[in-house]
Amino acid sequence: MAEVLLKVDNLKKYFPITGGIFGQKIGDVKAVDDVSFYVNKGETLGLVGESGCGKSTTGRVLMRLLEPTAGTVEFDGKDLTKLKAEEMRRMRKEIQMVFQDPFASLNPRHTVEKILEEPLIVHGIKDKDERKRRVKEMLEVVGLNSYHAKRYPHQFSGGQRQRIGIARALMTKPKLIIADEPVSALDVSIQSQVLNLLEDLQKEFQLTYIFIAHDLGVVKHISDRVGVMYLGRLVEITEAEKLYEKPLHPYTKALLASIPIPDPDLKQERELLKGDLPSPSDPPQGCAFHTRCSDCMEICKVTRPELVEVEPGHYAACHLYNK
Amino acid sequence: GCNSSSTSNEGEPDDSTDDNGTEETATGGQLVFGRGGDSTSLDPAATTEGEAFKVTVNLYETLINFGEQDTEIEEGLATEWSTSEDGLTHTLKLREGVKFHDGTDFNADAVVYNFERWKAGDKEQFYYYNSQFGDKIDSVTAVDEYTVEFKLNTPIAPFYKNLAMSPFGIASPTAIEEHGDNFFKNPVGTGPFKFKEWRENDRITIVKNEDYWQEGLPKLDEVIFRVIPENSARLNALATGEVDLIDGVNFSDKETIESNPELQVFERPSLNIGYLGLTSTRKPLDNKLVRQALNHAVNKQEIIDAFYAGAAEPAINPMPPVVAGYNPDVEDYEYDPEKAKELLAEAGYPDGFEMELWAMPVPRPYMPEGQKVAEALQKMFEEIGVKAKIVTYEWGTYLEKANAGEADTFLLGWTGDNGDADNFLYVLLDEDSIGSNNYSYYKNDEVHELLLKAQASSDQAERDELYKQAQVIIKDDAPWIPLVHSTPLLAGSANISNFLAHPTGSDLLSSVEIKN
Amino acid sequence: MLSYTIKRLLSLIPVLLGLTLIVFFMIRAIPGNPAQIILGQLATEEAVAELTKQLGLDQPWYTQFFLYLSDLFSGDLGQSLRTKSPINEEIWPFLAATAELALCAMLIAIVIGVNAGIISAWFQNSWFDYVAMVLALIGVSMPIFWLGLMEQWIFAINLEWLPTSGRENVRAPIDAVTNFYIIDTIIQGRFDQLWIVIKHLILPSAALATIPMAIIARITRSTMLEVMKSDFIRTARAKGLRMFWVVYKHSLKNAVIPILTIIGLQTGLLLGGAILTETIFSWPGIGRYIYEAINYRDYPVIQSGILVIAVIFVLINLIVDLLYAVIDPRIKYN
Amino acid sequence: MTQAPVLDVKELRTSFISSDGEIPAVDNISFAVNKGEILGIVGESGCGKSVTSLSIMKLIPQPPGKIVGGEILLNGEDLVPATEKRMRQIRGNDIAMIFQEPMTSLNPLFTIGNQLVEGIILHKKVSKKAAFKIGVEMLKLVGLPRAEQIMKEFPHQLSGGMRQRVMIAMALSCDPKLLIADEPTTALDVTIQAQILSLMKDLNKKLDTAIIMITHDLGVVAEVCQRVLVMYAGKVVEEASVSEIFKNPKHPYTIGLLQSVPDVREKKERLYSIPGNVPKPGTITTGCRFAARCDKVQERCLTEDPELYKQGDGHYVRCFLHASGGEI
Amino acid sequence: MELSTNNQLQRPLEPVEEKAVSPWLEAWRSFRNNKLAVLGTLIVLFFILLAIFAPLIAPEGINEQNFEKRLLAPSSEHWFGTDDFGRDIFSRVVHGARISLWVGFLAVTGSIVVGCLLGILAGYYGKWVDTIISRFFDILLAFPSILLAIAIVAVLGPSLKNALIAIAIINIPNFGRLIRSRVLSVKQEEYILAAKAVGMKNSRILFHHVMPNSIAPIIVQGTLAIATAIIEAAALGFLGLGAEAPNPEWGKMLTDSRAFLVQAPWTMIFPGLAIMLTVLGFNLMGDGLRDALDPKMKN
Ligand SMILES: Nc1ncnc2c1ncn2[C@@H]1O[C@H](COP(=O)(O)OP(=O)(O)OP(=O)(O)O)[C@@H](O)[C@H]1O
Ligand SMILES: Nc1ncnc2c1ncn2[C@@H]1O[C@H](COP(=O)(O)OP(=O)(O)OP(=O)(O)O)[C@@H](O)[C@H]1O
Ligand SMILES: [Mg+2]
Ligand SMILES: [Mg+2]
Repeated sequence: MAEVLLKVDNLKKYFPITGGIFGQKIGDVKAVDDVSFYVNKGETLGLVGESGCGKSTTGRVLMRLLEPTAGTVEFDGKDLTKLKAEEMRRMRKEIQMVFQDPFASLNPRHTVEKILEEPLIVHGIKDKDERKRRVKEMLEVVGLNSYHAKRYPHQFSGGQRQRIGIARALMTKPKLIIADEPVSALDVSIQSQVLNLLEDLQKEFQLTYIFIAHDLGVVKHISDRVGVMYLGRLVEITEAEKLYEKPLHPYTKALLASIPIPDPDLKQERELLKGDLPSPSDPPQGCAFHTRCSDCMEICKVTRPELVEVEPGHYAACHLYNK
Repeated sequence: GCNSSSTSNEGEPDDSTDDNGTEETATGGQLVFGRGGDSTSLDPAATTEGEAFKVTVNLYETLINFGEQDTEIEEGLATEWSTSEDGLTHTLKLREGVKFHDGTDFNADAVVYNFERWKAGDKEQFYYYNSQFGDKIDSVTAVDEYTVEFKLNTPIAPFYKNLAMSPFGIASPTAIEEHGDNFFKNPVGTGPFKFKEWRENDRITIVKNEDYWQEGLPKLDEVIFRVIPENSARLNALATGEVDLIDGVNFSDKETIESNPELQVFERPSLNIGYLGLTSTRKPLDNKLVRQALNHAVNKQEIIDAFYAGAAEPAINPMPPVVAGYNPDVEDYEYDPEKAKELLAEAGYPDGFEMELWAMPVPRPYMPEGQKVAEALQKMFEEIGVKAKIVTYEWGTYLEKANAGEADTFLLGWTGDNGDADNFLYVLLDEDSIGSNNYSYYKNDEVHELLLKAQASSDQAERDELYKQAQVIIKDDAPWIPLVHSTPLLAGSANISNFLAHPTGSDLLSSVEIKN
Repeated sequence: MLSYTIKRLLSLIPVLLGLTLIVFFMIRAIPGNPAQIILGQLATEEAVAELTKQLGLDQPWYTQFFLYLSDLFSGDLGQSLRTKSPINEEIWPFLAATAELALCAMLIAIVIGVNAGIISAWFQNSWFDYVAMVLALIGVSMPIFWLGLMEQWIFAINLEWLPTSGRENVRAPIDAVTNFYIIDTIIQGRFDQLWIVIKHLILPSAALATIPMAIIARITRSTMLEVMKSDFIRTARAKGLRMFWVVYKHSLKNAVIPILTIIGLQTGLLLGGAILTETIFSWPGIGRYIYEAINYRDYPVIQSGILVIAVIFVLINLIVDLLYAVIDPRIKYN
Repeated sequence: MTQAPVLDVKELRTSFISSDGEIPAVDNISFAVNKGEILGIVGESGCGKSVTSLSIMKLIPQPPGKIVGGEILLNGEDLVPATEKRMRQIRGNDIAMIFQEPMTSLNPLFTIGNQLVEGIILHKKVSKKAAFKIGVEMLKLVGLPRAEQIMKEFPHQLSGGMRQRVMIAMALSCDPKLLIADEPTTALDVTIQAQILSLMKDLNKKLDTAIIMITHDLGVVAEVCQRVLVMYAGKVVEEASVSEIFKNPKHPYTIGLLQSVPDVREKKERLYSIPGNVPKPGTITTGCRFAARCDKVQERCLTEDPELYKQGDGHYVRCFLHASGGEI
Repeated sequence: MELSTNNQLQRPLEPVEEKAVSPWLEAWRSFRNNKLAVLGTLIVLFFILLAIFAPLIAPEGINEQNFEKRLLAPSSEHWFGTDDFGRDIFSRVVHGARISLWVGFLAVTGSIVVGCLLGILAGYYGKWVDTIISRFFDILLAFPSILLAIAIVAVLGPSLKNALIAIAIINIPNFGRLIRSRVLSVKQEEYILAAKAVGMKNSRILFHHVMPNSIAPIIVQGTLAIATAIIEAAALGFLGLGAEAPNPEWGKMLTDSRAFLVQAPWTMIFPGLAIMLTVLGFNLMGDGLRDALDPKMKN
């Protein structure tokens, strides 16, 4: 078996809801609620789910950009949640992030050179020429030119900016990259450029990815394994092929069925999900999905299903498989 | 605000009484008097403020009156008076048939009541009583219903002049008892006008006293004292007919007013002095030569022309010439910057020095534009190499700090209360007055002796001589630069007649007429 | 909503407390002993000491402060040192005078400012827009004391159309009931006087209105422009609605919150900031009342006067805040 | 399809005037929409899809925008010269529109009912009460539960999908002949998108309303449309029926586009990608606008502007490769 | 349908020679194209030049008293007439520019420094630091500013320096709040998150990301604040609480001449116009800067 790089256990992140006369806490948004998974070295784990289901929060908690409410994140054998602030800061060299919005994630007042140089400065590379050289190298790596270094973010198109964002993440030679919807803001033709780039880089630098997206096609294309989230919980996780061929969880099934297929002949009669995503501040009792599930049973309304290994390497959290 | 407690018998709302009043009398009419500040009290004995007396002089009467436009003594509520040989007993015969506004009788008991009330209070409560009479009055007794006798411990030279001062207006004992602490808002006297309404910082309304003892007076039905703080705004209000009479007219406006046929100017005879005090405890002003040098540096006529429109005369002595005891033989330091520089050099300041020049933040009758006079002085001092920094504080702080001797030089002035020389020289320059009105900390034993002697004497000729001597010494010591005796200006609409501005600043309006 | 109101009210307490404390200290930092000032220049030292004691000025500051606070809680603003009247009673006519002036000014400012802003936004880049915005810029740059003087010069002195100063014709004074003279004359049915009162109001309120009017016009224009770019306006237009309704119904309501904020802020500022206008037009308002009190070291008046204005200011902002919730259903206060 | 089209756009040109001069956002576009038809318009961001639809409604912000040429024939009536008054009669009545962002397309300060009824009263000239009834009907039609209640609610109380349904209800409330849907599902989640798309197809069948469906998702096109317009940099580069486009794309851009979408059905080793970026409008003035990114580029592509060449039944391509009408 | 790559005929995908355009340069370009803003800048420059070269332009100085020439109407000799000291009003107005600009600039600089310090503390540390500082701002803002200034001057004593201090104090909360909100909103930006993710220290984030992105609004607000500070200084001068004589402070010139409104209106018209023009200049410039610099208006 491949070596495990990251192991997440029972991770929780609750955001307090304040209110009342004294601004006291009156509830929680359970953005991430008891999520466990692992990522092998060199693989890509895709995370999909509807908007607001907690994908970004998971990504941020992993890096402790948000402090987890509970749970452990073991990276390379170290529990990140136990690290001191300074240790964690240094550890960030190993884990990097690519953001969704290429417009907001680059400081508009810095040149590309400065943006790319900063991680090096932060992690103690004092030699200026060395830094400059590495910036140039990295620009070439992500398909930009070294003459771009002096320009400012607003002089680039969305796709180019996303390349800069990726370059920044690569500057410190990390082991793990958490990509939070890196292509959702891009046009189709640009999206494929970036996806290809990510794949190339993975090969070149032996990177491990956690790839967050809501486009099932993209996730399938890039991921080795895929986890499906629903209302802060992981409902199913397995290898990409398996998931798309033989989804277990009713939510995954519905999700797959909802994708419009770019083939006019394939106008299948699909089963549509009823209703909307419930609010994460007030998730349904029992199985969070039971309100929209076509296979809902009595038990689903009461007991929350655990994520169990239904088939080898194929985990699902559903009472249908919980026998 | 202050509710009107109309003393009229009808319990009707004010406006209706008001309307009836205007319709009934043929003369009458309403006069709106615009002034710079509000009164703080309408109990004249309990205040020192000029703005208060402007109103109370029309509400109350004093036992003795000043002349129409001077400070000679005349009949008031007392018709006859006599003084004993030793000058220690004064007997006054009171006018009969006078009633207070509340209907009670004016008589000897009322006079005694008032004096006893004042005597019982301390200096803080009844300042003028304590400063003018204080412990010197031994007793006040009613000999009969209309005769009062004053017994003194020591003679008081200006006794009758003092009695004529506005603070000693006789108030109704009944009203005093009735209103207690609030008497100052509910004045009741015997004067030609009755109090009607007081809206703080806005206006005080007084109305004709129908039962006034002088036949045919007052002419007006109603007088409204209206507060318009800004001089120019006040003049504007006069020009547009919103008010009929204003005081505190800028000298610079004199010509404009005179050229307007609808307006007229009234001059208030001068009973004041405006001066630049030179604090003689502060370096280098402790040096007489320096003080004299500064005196030589000032061109008084230029200041008068520029800021008094000529309506003032240069001051030489610390008292106005109209006051008995004025020494006309004292010569002024002539305007001579060269001389001034010489003196400075002699004093050890050939290159001049730096000092503060304090300028009053508020207009006063003797110096309506303190800031500008200061600016002009600053320039004149600069000519002789003295760099003056103009400093100002709000009025309260200004007086307090100047009083504490913190000012190098300061602008200030004084308007006489009773037209007596003592009220200028002793009050302003005697060493006893350091800490009160002697702001320049001037101290000269010789002067002190002369002034005390004059105070104790009841022989006017002797007193005059003593004061003249004092003025010579003071001139040489130069504790001040006496600047001007101003003739404060008032202005009114051309419709006003019989208005006579009084030197003390409190104008009796009973014979004023207005054509509407 | 109720609980939000309560919450907001409670949250005002620290601000008001801090405010009281600052005023309290500042007043005491003003040089000069009030006892001395009250007694005048000639008072003896003992007398000053006596009065100092009487006024409680010899007590430690915290005792003084808590005494003052406890008085405030019982609704007692203290007593003027100068006039010895309770400030509660004394302050009202001044406050009312300023309030009448300020409200009048705000009315002018809002009616003209909001409409000018709307029309400028509606016809962006038209000549109206340019003229209105240049005027608004001049308006915000106007030293109002100068404007007031110029108004006086032109309209009162040269043209003699309007009175130069004051609130009323002192010859026929108004019987103060509410001290809002417009209201007073109306309830007393004296309509000839109403006209006089209005004439007195015109110049000062025009001067006072200038800056808020200009600011409101500018804010209205810019928020309207922003709102009119939004998707729901496109939706409204796609429905075929008349532009008038799109502007005055759909856009204006959405632009109202920033406009309201500015209106609240400006109204509050006018209350205290009217002092210059009050000086020029001899308006017996609260600004002058406090200003004069400063000259007299009338501690209680300064203290309570500033406090009253600040409280009103804070309350206006609270009302504005509560209005947000009325206008915008998204602001759920719970 | 011999019937007269509901909408016939001919050589429409819409430009934006900026400090750099006049930038044609939509450049000589011609197409027609038939009764009951769903026409798809696809293309990358900024290629002029929204400007086309707003031009039809004459809602281009003016200035800086301006329709500089062409005709927009609605049932034969040219809308380009039409007055604002006439346009108001048409908007919401003959042509209705729904937008991409259901979150911001409803006025947050008015109730759903208020906003829904507004248009009905305006165009159908009915009483408030009647309009309210129609409104409720419409909400039921688009599958919203508890319609009466929703009428009284505010937009923020509804989820994105519900709001988009409200928008559809609003658009259809006056029986328009044409509905323009500008990326109606882009902001929605897949599961909700599927609901909305199926709703739109149903309504199209039921009410026979012609729909212009603007999208950048080829899946959506395949799912709902009958005919497709592919736009690139303000121009139509290809027009064909849906099956033609997917089975037999001709323009290199269309081909590239189809290839670069990752497919859920099969995993490609490597995605195809079109090199370079979408040009900023106005930057390319000569030649084919796709030439810079095209791997079949020829000499003349850089200098001459290709026309739309007919390729058989309803299939047009703007590429010199197909100038002769043949296939490669 | 196969796609060949590497075609010789490629048009360059982007112009190589495109220069780096910093946001500042971009802002400057848009500022330059804003006519009103340029006009405002010219006005401000004009007054700055007046202030610098005042002794050359108006060699007569500020205090050449000549009582023979009192209150002369504007003429070729005295362009703006003379005041009641016979001083040339033109010279005084020109020299007055020094005072007004200096007061405006210094007061605003002072409030920026203090305001920024407090605002950064509040925004960056949050929690109780924020609560205390924000409350302090709230309290200061609850005072009507001019009254507060009057009270401060009453405490310190009336002088130009103290007026300047008072104006600086009343402006502190404006800047404090601006910076605090900038810090808070910048803190939310994704690029800050990115900086954190890179492992950046808080102090570095503050100085390299938060501050540079807050400068633009401070410049805008600062320019506009100079405008108000000039008016406030003039107002204090007008109330007699500002500049000492014989300083030709414009507001003081106005009060000094109030008495001559009817007689010699020029004594009031010119100083007033000078205030208005300067303030207008700063306002126009500030507006222009806002349009050019505020990122919200861009994109
Ligand atoms: N800082 C926060 N405070 C409170 N609630 C938050 C915060 N950040 C996220 N949430 C809530 O947590 C939930 C999960 O948010 P998250 O951003 O992780 O979702 P997501 O799956 O990334 O959605 P999207 O696809 O829209 O990016 C949402 O309901 C969101 O409202
Ligand atoms: N108000 C405007 N001012 C200037 N240019 C504009 C304006 N609106 C649109 N444009 C230009 O017109 C071009 C076409 O824009 P349009 O909104 O139609 O694109 P789109 O195809 O709808 O893109 P998207 O998929 O992002 O919605 C854009 O490149 C844009 O630069
Ligand atoms: Mg997310
Ligand atoms: Mg669009």
